[in-house]
Amino acid sequence: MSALGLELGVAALFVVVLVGGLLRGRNAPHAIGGIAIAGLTVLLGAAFLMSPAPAGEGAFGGMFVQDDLALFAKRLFLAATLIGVLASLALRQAAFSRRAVEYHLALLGSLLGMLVLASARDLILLFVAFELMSIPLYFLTGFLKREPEAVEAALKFFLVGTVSSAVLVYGLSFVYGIARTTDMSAIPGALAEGHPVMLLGMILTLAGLGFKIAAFPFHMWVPDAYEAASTPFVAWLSVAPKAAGFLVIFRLYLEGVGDAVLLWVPMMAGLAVVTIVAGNLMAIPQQNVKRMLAYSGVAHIGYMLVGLAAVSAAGVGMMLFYLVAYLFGNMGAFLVVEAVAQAEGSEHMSAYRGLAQRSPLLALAMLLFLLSLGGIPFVAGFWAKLYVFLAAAEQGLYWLVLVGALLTVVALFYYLLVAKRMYIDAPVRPGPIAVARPLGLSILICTLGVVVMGVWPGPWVDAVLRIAATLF
Amino acid sequence: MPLQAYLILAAVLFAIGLFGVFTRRNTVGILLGIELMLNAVNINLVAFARFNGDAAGFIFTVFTICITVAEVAVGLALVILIFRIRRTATADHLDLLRG
Amino acid sequence: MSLEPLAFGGLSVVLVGSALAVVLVKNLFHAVLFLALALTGTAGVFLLLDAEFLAAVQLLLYAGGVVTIVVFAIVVTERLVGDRLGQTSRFIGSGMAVAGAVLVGLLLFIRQEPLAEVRPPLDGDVTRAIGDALLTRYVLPFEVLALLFLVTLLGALYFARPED
Amino acid sequence: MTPVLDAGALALLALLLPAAAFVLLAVAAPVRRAGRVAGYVSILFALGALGAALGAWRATGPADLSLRLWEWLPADGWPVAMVGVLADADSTVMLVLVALVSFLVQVYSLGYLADEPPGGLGRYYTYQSLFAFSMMGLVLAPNFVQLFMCWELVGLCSYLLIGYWYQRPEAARAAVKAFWTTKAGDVGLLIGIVLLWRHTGTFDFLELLQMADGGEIVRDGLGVITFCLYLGAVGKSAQFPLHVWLPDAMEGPTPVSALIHAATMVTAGVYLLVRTAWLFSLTPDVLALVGWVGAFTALLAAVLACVQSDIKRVLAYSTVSQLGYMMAAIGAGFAAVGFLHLLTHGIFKALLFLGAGAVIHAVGTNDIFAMGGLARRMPQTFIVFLVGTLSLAGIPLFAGFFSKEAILGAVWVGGPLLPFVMLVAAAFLTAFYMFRVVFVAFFGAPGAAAAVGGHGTGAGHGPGAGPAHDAPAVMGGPLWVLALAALAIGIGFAVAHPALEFELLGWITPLAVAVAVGGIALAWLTYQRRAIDAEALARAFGPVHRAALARFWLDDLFIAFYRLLVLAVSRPVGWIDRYIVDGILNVLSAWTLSAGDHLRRIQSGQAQDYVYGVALGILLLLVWSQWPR
Amino acid sequence: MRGLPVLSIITWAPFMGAVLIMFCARHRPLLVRGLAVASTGISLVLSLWIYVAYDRDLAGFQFYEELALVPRLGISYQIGVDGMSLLMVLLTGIIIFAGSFASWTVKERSQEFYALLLVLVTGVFGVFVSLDLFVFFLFYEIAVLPMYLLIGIWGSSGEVRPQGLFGWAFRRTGVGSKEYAAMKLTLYLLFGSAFILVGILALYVANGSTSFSFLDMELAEFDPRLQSWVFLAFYIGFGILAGIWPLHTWSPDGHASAPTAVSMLHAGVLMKLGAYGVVRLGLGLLDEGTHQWVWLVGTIACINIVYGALSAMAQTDLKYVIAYSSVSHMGVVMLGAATLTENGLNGSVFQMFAHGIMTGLFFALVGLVYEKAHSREIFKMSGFGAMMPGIATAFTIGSLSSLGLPATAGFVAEFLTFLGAWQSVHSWWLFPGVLGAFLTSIYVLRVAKQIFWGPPSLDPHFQALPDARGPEWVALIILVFTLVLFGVAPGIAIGPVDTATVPILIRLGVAQ
Repeated sequence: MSALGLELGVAALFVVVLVGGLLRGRNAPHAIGGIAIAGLTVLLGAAFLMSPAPAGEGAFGGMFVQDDLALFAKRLFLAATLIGVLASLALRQAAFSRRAVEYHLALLGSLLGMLVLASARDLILLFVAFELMSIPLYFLTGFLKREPEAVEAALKFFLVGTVSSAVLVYGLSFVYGIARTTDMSAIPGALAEGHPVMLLGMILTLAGLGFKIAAFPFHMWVPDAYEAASTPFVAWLSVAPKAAGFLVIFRLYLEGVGDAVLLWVPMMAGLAVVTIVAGNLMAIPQQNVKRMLAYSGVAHIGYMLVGLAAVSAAGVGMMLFYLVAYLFGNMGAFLVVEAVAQAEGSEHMSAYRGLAQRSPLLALAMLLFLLSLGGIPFVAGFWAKLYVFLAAAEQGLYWLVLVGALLTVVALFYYLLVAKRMYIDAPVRPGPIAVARPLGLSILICTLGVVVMGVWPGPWVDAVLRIAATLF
Repeated sequence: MPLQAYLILAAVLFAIGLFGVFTRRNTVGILLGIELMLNAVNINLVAFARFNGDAAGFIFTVFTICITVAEVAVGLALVILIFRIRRTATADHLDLLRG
Repeated sequence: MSLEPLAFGGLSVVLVGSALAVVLVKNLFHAVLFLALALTGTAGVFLLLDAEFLAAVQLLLYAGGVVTIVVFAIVVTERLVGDRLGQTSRFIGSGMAVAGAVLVGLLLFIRQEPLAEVRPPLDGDVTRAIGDALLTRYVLPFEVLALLFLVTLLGALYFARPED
Repeated sequence: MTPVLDAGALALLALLLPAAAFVLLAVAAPVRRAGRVAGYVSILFALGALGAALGAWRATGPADLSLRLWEWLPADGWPVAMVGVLADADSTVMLVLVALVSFLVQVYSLGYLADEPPGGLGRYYTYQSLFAFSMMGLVLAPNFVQLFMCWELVGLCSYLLIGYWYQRPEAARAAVKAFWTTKAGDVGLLIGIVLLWRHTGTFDFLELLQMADGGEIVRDGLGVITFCLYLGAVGKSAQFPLHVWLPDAMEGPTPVSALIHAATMVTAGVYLLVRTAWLFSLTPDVLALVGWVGAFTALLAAVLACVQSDIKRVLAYSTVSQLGYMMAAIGAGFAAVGFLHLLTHGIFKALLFLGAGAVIHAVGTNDIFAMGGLARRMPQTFIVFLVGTLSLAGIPLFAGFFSKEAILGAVWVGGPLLPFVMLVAAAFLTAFYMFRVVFVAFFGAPGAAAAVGGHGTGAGHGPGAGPAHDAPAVMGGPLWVLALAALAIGIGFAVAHPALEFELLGWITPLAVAVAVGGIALAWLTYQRRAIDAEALARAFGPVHRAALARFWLDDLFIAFYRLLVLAVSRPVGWIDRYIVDGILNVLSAWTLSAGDHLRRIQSGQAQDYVYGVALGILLLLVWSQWPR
Repeated sequence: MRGLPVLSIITWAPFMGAVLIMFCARHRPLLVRGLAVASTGISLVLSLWIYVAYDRDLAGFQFYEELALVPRLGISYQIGVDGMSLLMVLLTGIIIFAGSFASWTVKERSQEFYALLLVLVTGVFGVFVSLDLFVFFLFYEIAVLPMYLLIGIWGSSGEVRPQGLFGWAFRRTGVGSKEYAAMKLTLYLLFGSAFILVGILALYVANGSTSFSFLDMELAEFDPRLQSWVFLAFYIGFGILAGIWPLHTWSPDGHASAPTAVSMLHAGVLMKLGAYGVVRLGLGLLDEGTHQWVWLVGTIACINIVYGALSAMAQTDLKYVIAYSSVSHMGVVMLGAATLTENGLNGSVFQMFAHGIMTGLFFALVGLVYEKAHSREIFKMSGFGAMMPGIATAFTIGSLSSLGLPATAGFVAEFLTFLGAWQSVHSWWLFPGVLGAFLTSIYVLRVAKQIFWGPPSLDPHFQALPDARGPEWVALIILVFTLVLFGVAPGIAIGPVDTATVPILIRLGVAQ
């Protein structure tokens, strides 16, 4: 049962929070968060101590595997959740202190879904875990249920999400029908036989997953949900579920599929191009920084899809690297937004005027995150983009690389607009911005991540390439 | 009847459900459309399971039915919440967030 | 076995007809009733496919449960709004076009596939097989599903509770 | 055995001394700012250079060659270009001329610019040293690269010195005009050099000469090359139509005009053609063109000189005219004759300019009609100026006589008739306009300015100090040296004719003398005796007179060209760059911005539309999945 | 000293300076400047030292250093200099050293200013010394990005009237403001870097995905079709930085808006970086591609020369004149490279150096004039020569070099380029080149005449303007001295350059 250790741990944490909340939830909101953080820290440590199960051995008749990829993903999810929960401690709205139990339970439930998803090698388990991951997100989006925007965003998220779930499971039904089993290891064989309905099933599934990873044109819930939901949650939402979505894609579309992977190239490349272009273009006119980051996040998914379009171990490895870099960069950026919003009461661009002179370190952190997202050397995002491009180039997808690289310039345009507010414009109000301690800590973690990965990418690359190699 | 007939029936239902989601103004109506889509999935699964002679499909169907119910529950809770806060049932009116 | 095509045809007509009614009728309440009809029809299809257990689940959980809570929700919201809920449609043309396109796409793929014409004979009790599998091989998803219900419950409660 | 100080070493010394002076003055700002001290330094070095130049000249026999070379532009294998000195008969004699005039002018300037602020004076001598170096470098150049470099440098000095009084708008304008006009010619020269290099593979004069002698130079395309080289000479030596800058260059201080725009720099073009005469002789067509243009320039400038009232402008046009003579001789195929005239002209034209400078210094104006009766007030100046004038007019026993006569003979022998006729006419006019100056300025009633005197209010030389009088010794000395030199050369040539490559026909001498005397007589009749009314004379040549007053509209043409370039070409280009080229790129970026704005509208905020997105995505994927692989 | 990682010290000394400035010199402006001068001084002295110590007979890449970065992908920190980069390193050292003095008077946020400037310089040094294409690209990005803030914060806005067919686009993009200029410059250069990245990746993949090392790729034979488009990608990418027509318009706006030291560094060094990239990667690696596209490179270079000169002539803003003159002169650089002859290529590299120094001098001077007179409008100024003789003299010398007057570095460069042009296959390139030199003489002297000559201006703003002072003199003297020294004795530069260009030509098959 050691394979299920992390899942059981999260489930236990879930129960502890539930029980603790029932006993004295309202009085000790920070205790709930503290418990969650402590538990997650322990679990993250445990995740790093765990080693993958030997190949070919899975629990529940091969339904649940604990391989390199799964372990990598679980560490990623746990880390993201840890940062998200840590930052959530700084949230000021009444709902978060009064309903801390619900908030954390939902987060943990979703996390559990992700963890199971990372190991799922069976369509049913996959689907159930996928839903366990998704449904709490709707609550969390609408968690500030007094705010019309939040509820509206939750409803939209829910409606589109459910339709996408329907599409996904419709696709899975075809996959099951042709593979004649829910065991995912049968998929490569069925694919190789070239069944049109199999292909249809995979396409529909991809569409469902496209919603989860927020690829254009499935992305449309993203900006609304990001804008309305609480920022620490959004920071987490922008990373963890997307990573989970990609993980499913690896499992379903790449793992052991062999030459049939070439089927996906046009679809992935096409999605990548439209996602990069649309995400970047739509980010340009945004005045709300969160919304801008939402669109830029869409564009980043496009870049990751470039790595996917490479359908190679290098491509997947580079995507994993990208995911980690994106985790730090994107979460960090959102958390700075939260810090500024708490002080200025605004997520508008203009709130950032003269930030460099008011709080130089905060501004520097934001700049680093933005540069990382923009793909500038010596911060993580640079290597991420570069590696992804490299993987695509190795497959001869030079045009894709060129489009991606050119649109990076557009991305830098709007990132630099924020940099302009921070560094070039004069401050409107004097004095530094007060940053709540947990928030500051989580920002610091993200900064360290971005810089360390940027300055010293070697070991990370080695690790992700080793993991990716197991897929092919 | 051949398997194809069942699949086509499911596809038609799926498309009708999708159409419903597109066109209904009322959020509950949209939910009904989604129900139709999920229902089509169930037909698909059961038909495949029967023609493949494999029980897993039936089990899959059990899961989808359960999850559908859960989703409907969430959806209706959301709808009620929306009604309470915005006093409207029409999805078209929910466009505070856009652009 | 000559009854099967007949039954299938009849059920198809009912299904498609009621489904269309669900998405087209003006009265929301009627739409829900048509949905119940469609779900019942689906249960009939399950029977045709020798899945009695699923047909029962479908009737109980789906046609019973879902329809009930939908009706409940409608009643609650009508009370809240203080008015009957109307049901109108938007952009029927474009909806039809896109949904039609998706349908055509699906059918094009489905038609290309050489699918089984006849079903294999049943071996054993389907219901028992389902039960066995659920508690052995599929116990993990089953547990996860339980957790899912728990979280859903929490969430739905959180949303639906009027105060705080 | 060659002595330690052979001609090459001495020439090098002569070259380096002014360079040292320049570097010293340029770097040691206090010395430069001290004004007169800078002058003394520069003069001292110039004197040394003169000595070295004389030594080099004495050490060089007619057939001697002394070469010093250093690598300048290295390349893989053989260097692309070298620098060094090539001391032979021609270059050393030219070197002496340059050193001599340069030295005298620097001495003279001490007096002429005595009232300048010290900083300005220091700057002046810095430029003077640089000029002396550059001009000597040009003279001694062993190859085209060094020649061109020094060629440009003398142009630079000319620019700087014309603009010496840079606060005067005319001076500033004249300086850039001179630079641009000569630069236009230099473009040709540069192209010519590059073409020649590709053609022959070398820049070196000696190698080229060997190739030419050995007939190794391909004739095909050589005409273009020599023509381009000639263009450089046209600019520098003020040949038609690029002569327009020289009269304006008179805005510089008069000693500068004497040195640069009379004796040395402007003759660089002639010198170039003399140096490469063997090359030009391979392209007779170009040579003929040189002759024709030279003769035409001589006549045209002579006509222009007749209507000038500014004494320096008269001399400037006369310089253009004389340069035309030299070119005509070269064009006729007798470069040595042209070179001879170059040397004599260098002496007596410098004399004339310095004399004119003394006059201007004394009366404070350039206008000859404001002068008058100066002969009595400044007798010494009058005498030396007269020597110069007689030399220029080509009166026997004066320096210009023999060389001018030789040119007429050479053109008669070597060229067609018409250039010869033009040159004879020009000779007549030369005598006329020079004596016009003499009669108007030095005889007759004292003009307003002459009476008042004043150290050149116009030239800004400081406050007036009584009526005009002879220049101080520091200015007078150089004048006398040059006058004596002119006489010595004239008498020397009268005694011993230099050897010529052709037979000087007997009737040329009387013709030349007659024409000169005729010109003098006309001037005497018109301006001294007033037997002929100047106005009537002008009317008699109505259209020519008017055209001459308008400088044959050439300046207008150039101004029009400049305007065309600046306004009609560059402005539209600038506009296009800003509003079309940049505009298109701005449009692209504006479109990108708009695309973002339009695209975000699909984000309508309505959930059903988001579902459309999902459906659309499905359709897209379905289509893409069928992409041909 | 052989054992020292000299190149690394040269490259990273400014960066260390920046770090020290950020952490140790808060609110101590003099210390900031002292650190800047010290760190760039180290770089300058060491670049002089390697210039002397470089073994010309041995040639090739020397002062080699290597450190594996990402061995799995074949990325290593691999640096070294050959004759060409040697000169470029020296150029960078000189310009930044002079630049630190030229911006002595930056008052506002000088700490950040110097820190960013120094970071930028590290990028530039890095590009010139790196032998690993990947590291090359990395440094390239570092060299581009600080520019945005440098111009955005310390720049100056101009005024451009939106008019013409595309007036709406001008209004939309906010042409004229410093933010616009900064953004334009940054995006253009990053746009270019996208092409470069694609090209580098293509070469990496084509060479078997084992090494980004330039030295390894030099040994490879690439497929002609790949070479063709990769060359084009490099040409566009680096060409944008080198200001090739019609992608040059960032340069006037950017240079005009940038503060003095940034203009100096950018026009002086960064544009060279583009040309250097074309020569090093384009000519140096892609023989077939070069032969295929050289006609385009040369022809566009000719357009650059003439068009840039004419545009410069049309400007009324002093900084724009200089900026357009850079466009024109970069044409000479590209023309020289396109000739594929020894002289042309030597001339090209020499022009990179000469123009770097010259334009650095120009921007320093314009900065001084602007700082003292608070105007860049040429036709409002007049007769400044009497008030600021030093600036006037330096400006004149710069002008002379600009128009290619002998005894300044500009002549040598142009002369060699012209020789090369006429030697090349497309010999007609000579004529636009020479015409450009002539046009340069017109606009540059016209400007000098207008500003420094003529009667003193009557404008009350232009009375009693001071000449250059103290630290500013240091900048001017260094630059003028270099300009003349390399003009009088070009051999000291051409010698090492030749050892680098000849192998390139041999690889291209046009020399033995």
